[in-house]
Amino acid sequence: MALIRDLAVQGAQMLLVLVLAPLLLGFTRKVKGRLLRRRGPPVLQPYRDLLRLIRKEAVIADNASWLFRSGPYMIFAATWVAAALVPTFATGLTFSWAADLIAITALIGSARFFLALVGMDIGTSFGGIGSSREMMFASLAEPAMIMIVFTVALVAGSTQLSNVANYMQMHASLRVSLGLALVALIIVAVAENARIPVDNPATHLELTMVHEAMVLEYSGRHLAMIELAAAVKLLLYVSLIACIFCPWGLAPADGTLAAYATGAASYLVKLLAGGFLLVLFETSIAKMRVFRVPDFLGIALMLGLLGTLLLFVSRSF
Amino acid sequence: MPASGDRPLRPRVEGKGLMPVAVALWGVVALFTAALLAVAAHRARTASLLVYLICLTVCLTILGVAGVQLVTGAGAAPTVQLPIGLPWIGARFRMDALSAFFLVVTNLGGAGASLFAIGYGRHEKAPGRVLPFYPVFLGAMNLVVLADDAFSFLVAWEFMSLSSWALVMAHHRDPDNRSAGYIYIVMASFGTLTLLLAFGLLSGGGGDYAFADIRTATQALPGLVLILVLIGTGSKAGLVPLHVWLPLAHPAAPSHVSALMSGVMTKVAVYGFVRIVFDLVGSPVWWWSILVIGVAGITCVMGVLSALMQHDLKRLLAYHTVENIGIIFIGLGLALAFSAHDMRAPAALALTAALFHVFNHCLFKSLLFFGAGAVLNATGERDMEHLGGLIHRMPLTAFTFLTGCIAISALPPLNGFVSEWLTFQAILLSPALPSWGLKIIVPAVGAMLALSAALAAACFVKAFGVTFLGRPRTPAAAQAHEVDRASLAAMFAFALICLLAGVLPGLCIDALAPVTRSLVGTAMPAQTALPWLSIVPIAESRSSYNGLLVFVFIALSTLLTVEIIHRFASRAVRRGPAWDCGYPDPSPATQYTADSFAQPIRRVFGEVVFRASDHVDMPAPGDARPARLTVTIRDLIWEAFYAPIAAFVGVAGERFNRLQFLTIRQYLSLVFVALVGLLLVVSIWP
Amino acid sequence: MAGQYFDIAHMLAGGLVLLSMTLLYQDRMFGLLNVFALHAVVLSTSVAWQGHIQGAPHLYITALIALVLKAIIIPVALRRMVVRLGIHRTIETVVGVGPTMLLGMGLVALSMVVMLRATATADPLAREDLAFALSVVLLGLLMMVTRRNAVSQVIGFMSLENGLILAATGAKGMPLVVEISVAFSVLIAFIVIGVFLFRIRERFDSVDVAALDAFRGERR
Amino acid sequence: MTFLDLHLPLDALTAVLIIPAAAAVLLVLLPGYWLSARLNMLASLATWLVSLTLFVERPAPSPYLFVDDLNIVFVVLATFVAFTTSAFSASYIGHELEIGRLTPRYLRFYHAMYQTLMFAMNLGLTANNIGLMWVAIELATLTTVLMVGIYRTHEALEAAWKYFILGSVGIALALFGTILVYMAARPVLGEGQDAMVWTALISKAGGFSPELLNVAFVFLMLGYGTKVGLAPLHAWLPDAHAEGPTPISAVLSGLLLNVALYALLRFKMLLAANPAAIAPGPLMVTMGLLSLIFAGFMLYRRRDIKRMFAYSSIEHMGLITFAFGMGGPLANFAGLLHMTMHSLTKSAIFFAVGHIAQAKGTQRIADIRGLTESHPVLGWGLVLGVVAIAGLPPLGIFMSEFLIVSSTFARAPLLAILVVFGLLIAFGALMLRLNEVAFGEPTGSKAPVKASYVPLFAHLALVAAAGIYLPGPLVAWFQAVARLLG
Repeated sequence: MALIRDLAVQGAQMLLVLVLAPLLLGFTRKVKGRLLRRRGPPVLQPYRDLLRLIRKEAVIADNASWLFRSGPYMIFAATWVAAALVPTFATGLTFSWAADLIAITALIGSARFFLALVGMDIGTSFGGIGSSREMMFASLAEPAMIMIVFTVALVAGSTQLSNVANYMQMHASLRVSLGLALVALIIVAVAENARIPVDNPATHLELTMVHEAMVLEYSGRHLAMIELAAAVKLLLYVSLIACIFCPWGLAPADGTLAAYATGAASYLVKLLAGGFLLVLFETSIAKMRVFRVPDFLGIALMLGLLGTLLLFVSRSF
Repeated sequence: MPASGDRPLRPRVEGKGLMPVAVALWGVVALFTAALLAVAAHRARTASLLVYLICLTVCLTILGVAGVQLVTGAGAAPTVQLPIGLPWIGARFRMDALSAFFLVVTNLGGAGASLFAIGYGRHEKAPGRVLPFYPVFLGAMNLVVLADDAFSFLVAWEFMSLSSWALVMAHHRDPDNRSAGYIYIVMASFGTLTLLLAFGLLSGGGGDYAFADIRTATQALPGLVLILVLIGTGSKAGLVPLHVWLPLAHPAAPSHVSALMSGVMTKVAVYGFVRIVFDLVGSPVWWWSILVIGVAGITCVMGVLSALMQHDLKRLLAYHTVENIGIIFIGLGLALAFSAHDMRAPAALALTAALFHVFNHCLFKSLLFFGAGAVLNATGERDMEHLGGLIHRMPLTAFTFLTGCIAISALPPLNGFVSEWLTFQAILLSPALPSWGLKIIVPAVGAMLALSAALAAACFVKAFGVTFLGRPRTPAAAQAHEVDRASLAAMFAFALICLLAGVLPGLCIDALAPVTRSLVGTAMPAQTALPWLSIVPIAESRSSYNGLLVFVFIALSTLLTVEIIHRFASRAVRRGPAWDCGYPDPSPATQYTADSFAQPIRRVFGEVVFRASDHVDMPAPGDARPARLTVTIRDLIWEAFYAPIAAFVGVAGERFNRLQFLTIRQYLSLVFVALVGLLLVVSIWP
Repeated sequence: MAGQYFDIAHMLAGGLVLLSMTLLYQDRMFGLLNVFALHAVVLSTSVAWQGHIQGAPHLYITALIALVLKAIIIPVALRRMVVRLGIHRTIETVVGVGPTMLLGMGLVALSMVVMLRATATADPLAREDLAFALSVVLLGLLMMVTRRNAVSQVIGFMSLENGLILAATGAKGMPLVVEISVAFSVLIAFIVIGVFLFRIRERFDSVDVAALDAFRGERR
Repeated sequence: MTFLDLHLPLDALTAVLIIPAAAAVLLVLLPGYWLSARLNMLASLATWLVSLTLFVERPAPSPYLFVDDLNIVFVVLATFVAFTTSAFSASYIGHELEIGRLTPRYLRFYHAMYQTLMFAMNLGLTANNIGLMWVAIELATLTTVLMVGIYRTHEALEAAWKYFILGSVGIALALFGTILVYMAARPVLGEGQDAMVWTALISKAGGFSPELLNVAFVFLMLGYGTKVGLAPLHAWLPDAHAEGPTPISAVLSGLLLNVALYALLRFKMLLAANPAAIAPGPLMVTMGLLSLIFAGFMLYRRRDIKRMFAYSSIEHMGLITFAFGMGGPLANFAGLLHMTMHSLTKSAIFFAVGHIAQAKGTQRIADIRGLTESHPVLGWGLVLGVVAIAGLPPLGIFMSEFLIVSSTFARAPLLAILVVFGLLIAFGALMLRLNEVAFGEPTGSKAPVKASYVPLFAHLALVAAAGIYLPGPLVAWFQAVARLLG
């Protein structure tokens, strides 16, 4: 009985991230539009786009390989699973111990790996640009992420997100290392989701684009899958930050229905807040040249490493 | 020196539990016989098939025996003493848990390589230079792992180098191969001599070279021993800066041999390190670990960065061997640190991580070299810049190669990730270490490890993307063909094992338990007992990972999505020309090449590490000649360590050489001076 | 009586050393040959004397060999050769005569120190004898090293060997002295023949003027 | 002991000397290449077989000749290598005759000299009288000088001349040392015969005047060291090896150096038996190390293949001297083993090199390429030989080097590191040249050469076997000798 309920909660979580992801995207676009004195697209626009894309027939290049066709699904699946493992409204989900924070990072890595591969499949120069730049960013963002994980894990004494969240709820305190980790994590999140200032999701100006360059050849349902994966990834990072740094309202393991409800509500609030802050950040800053990005990510890496070092030296940081 | 009389040196066959080691030794004998057979009949058409079949069967046999030995874990492994080798010691062989594990690794790799070679070897141009040495190489590696006294160990060790050197020289008409072979054999014997010195210290000049005696003896200067062993084994395993021979020699050999050298021989070197440092020396000191971890971290990053700069597929793989050796030694170093402070459980975790990575790396590196061999076989090209689009012509190879790439990039749900994850867990336990040096260096090395993992992913996107994806860059690539069944069988087998080891890591970890127990006194908690086959290094509250579940999750959700979309939305597909932002270019030359792919990373890291510089030669407007981009990369390690030595030897040789051209009178004056000098000494002697 | 024996033997040995120094000093070919003949004569007398005092008749044979071969045949042969081959009559030295003499002094001193220290226990006759013999040997070697002409080097070697004979005969009751001296005579005969055969005019270093610089142990 | 009684009226020891002497006389008289070559082989074989019987029955020491544990090893080794070399020389010299490099007259001389050399060496090895030993070694020197010069080319004559002069000086110094030893022994053993008889000397060595022994050893070290080829007294060795007929190079490296070394060892034992004397060890260690490292560097610039391997002989002689200098049962054992292995391997290498030079018509390394392709058997034979001489397992030299280095490192780490350094230097050079000579595009003639592979591979087989398995009796023997050497 308990197992069934756990599975139900887990399923709910998976569905939730799937459903909320486009919403978050739409929300950010809307807010951005507003901030730019535009009306902006309707909040539900992403859903419409996805549905339209899914229904269309897929046009793929003559020399596309099986990898090109199966890639989007794998990318989406990896991202989705990763997102499903991050506690959104409740901790101690059934499968939360199936993969810890490091594994989640690695899952995102797998998704990126395939994305970069499919970018090179057709053999166009744009795909190459996109992939190589994406991997260059990743080669800095991933270690930064790992360092952040170290910091958090050393503070919370665990790499399990549920336990981390619980720990944070129990003894919430202002720590230098955590502050560093937060800043680093935000930088990584911005980079990973190809947001300004690292990349511009809204442009197709060849020289600047990274993410878009990789998916240039996609259309129809494949494109939909990739777009959805991107949305889920954004959601993942927001909820990751939320669950580590403001875990309040998270329902405990085998909590009551009310607890779950409050958890969901608080999660929604956090999501919107996170989205708003993100957009605010984006609109207040200009995109940087590609070869400034390494420095930008290097900061994150350094911050993460610093945090870890501090904790190695003394637990009290 | 004990007189040879006092110990009877006839083969000891009494005592139970001897079966495994006896079988292994007979296997080695069979291999050597196969070598003789190859010498006799290497011209015969079926010789290649026959030899490789023998190797395959022998490897499988030893693999089975060692596997059983490892799992059923017979406690005190008896020693077989043969009346050969050093007279008053005899050649001693023993199969304890550690040896059993490394035998499993060795013969797994050996079996795979032999299977691959059954097909691949058919295309060998000079079988007479490969067939006799291949079985010898296998046998020597087995002997190293089995040896139970210093002499047999070193004989087997150097014999392994010798036979592999012969294999590197197989295609000796290529001057690059010759110089590679030269550097290799010199480095190898340098390593052997340092090990020899180490054993000289361990055995204490009395001639007690048996491992049993060494264990009981009290060692002088264990620190020096560690340094010597680190140099000796590191030069074979490829620790920076002793790695220079590796990326030259491994690619030079035939691909199945490259697989053995990268996948197995480096592991035998790791075995040497573990055997001596953990087993023979015992009682480590904390600063050893600093040394090991530091070197290992640098090795990681250097290896992967150098790999990124390559466009020769096999050399790229060889550099990745360097990187993975670094990862393994990080684990070993952590294990040293923990056991130096008597933290048993973490030590067991770190050691398990290292050994598990040994196993994994053997798997996917062999797999990747098989793939490279298949490509080489199908296209005659090793240079990625001349390849591309192979996924269409050789889909099966592409699939297995992709699996290998995912595994080596440490991405879930494959096995490479698990061992790196365990290493990370070990690092997370190290704040408890009291010594300050470690407090500083361990997190830094953790960052290096993470960095190299990410860079490895980038590197293999490049490797797979440029080689297999895109459009063929040369006719050779365009007319490639899928390889034969045997090769494919080998590749698929290893890909499958990679997956299994990735989703069922618990089994492997439990299999390693006896090894860690014998070396650091304890083992990781039994994993197979846990629900859902997940693995838990220390406690579930700290961290856990379940490869199976992740795999199932991903598989299910992929299938689910595909199913839903294809059912409820469209499944229509239309083929058309590539879009490419509106102006597609028919020439495949416009694709991203390996070098251009690495360019961003080269700009980020290359300036520092390689003094890399891109120089663009842009013709003036109206000038018809093409613009040229030249990339220069310098190997600072070679310039720093090896060039001076070479220069010194050259100069010294020149100086000394003048003595060849003296006149008799001058030679006489040498004698005269020597005489007078000695007489002076005698006259002033107290 | 014994003292007298001692004095004479001592004097002869000392004379040998003195003659070796003179050999070093000589810079004319014929003078060199003459001095060497004298050297041989003195040696043979000393050997004979030793035979007398030791009551060892076989030493007379050695003395005879020394006299005939080294005092007569070889000098004559060498003189012939010098004339025949038109060898320079002057001896070119590596180090000037003066420094060579100084070096020789040093060597004599060294051999004295070494031997007298070493043979503290042996009887005085043997001590002195050995010391002188060693200095003769060293001076001979010095001569081989510092002279460029083949002939003078041959002579250097022979004087060295004289020193050996001196030592051998001085060693009271030493067996095989005759055999050894014979063996050495053979050796010397070889050298002289070699010099003659290979037309070694100026130097030991090459068996033929033509091959002087063509070959120094290895083709360049 | 029946064998001898049946066939030879005299005891084995004298037979070992008589056979070569008689054969030499016979060979002088005997015309015709074919017959004399066969006779040469036969005599050598007989000598070897007889020497083997010395293991079984050992004649009592006479004042002139004797056999003990030490020199029997040398004798058997010498006679064996002499036999195989004579077999090799049969085919080698035949080829020289065909291409007219040697005339039948010289051949007669050559074979006679060969046996004389054998006689001289056996005499030197079995002499119980240090004076006799000296005479024998001088005789050996003279004969080899004559054989080195046998080709009558400028280079050959010059090499012979160089060898002759340096050798004579060395011999002179050795004689002086011998006289000094006599002087030292006389007060104890009385005048005359006894004071030069080895067995008497060693038994009473304790009573000799140590200072005199020290001076004597200086002279002996330099004198016989010249023959051993220790730097800086080595100058004659490379040229003599390079310019003489290859069988003589093999004999020089395989035997003559050992004989000189044997003399050195004898006197080392003498000093070791006298507690008050300066230990001879340091001197031998120094000169050994010097030769090792010096020869290692000299190997790099060699252009003549035979000269290169001559330098490698210097290197190994240095290593052996070092081992004996270190002393102690383990190091002495290693030294003996190394000496044996080096004799076998080096002569095998010279067998191969001789045929290679004949096949390619040159000794210049630069003109020899890709042997494993053009002449597979010779090529791989050479590879095997070089691999053995470079000290790679599973061949015998690895074992001795293992023992030398490991036993030294425990006692004197710095020395061991120097040894390792020298070994590495030499290894690098040998492998570098091997790379060029044995591999790559073959150059020169590919015509097969009429070669006798048996001696070559017999030696290599022995070396390989020894690397894997040393028979118990041999080990016991070596250990006994090692204890003897102290």
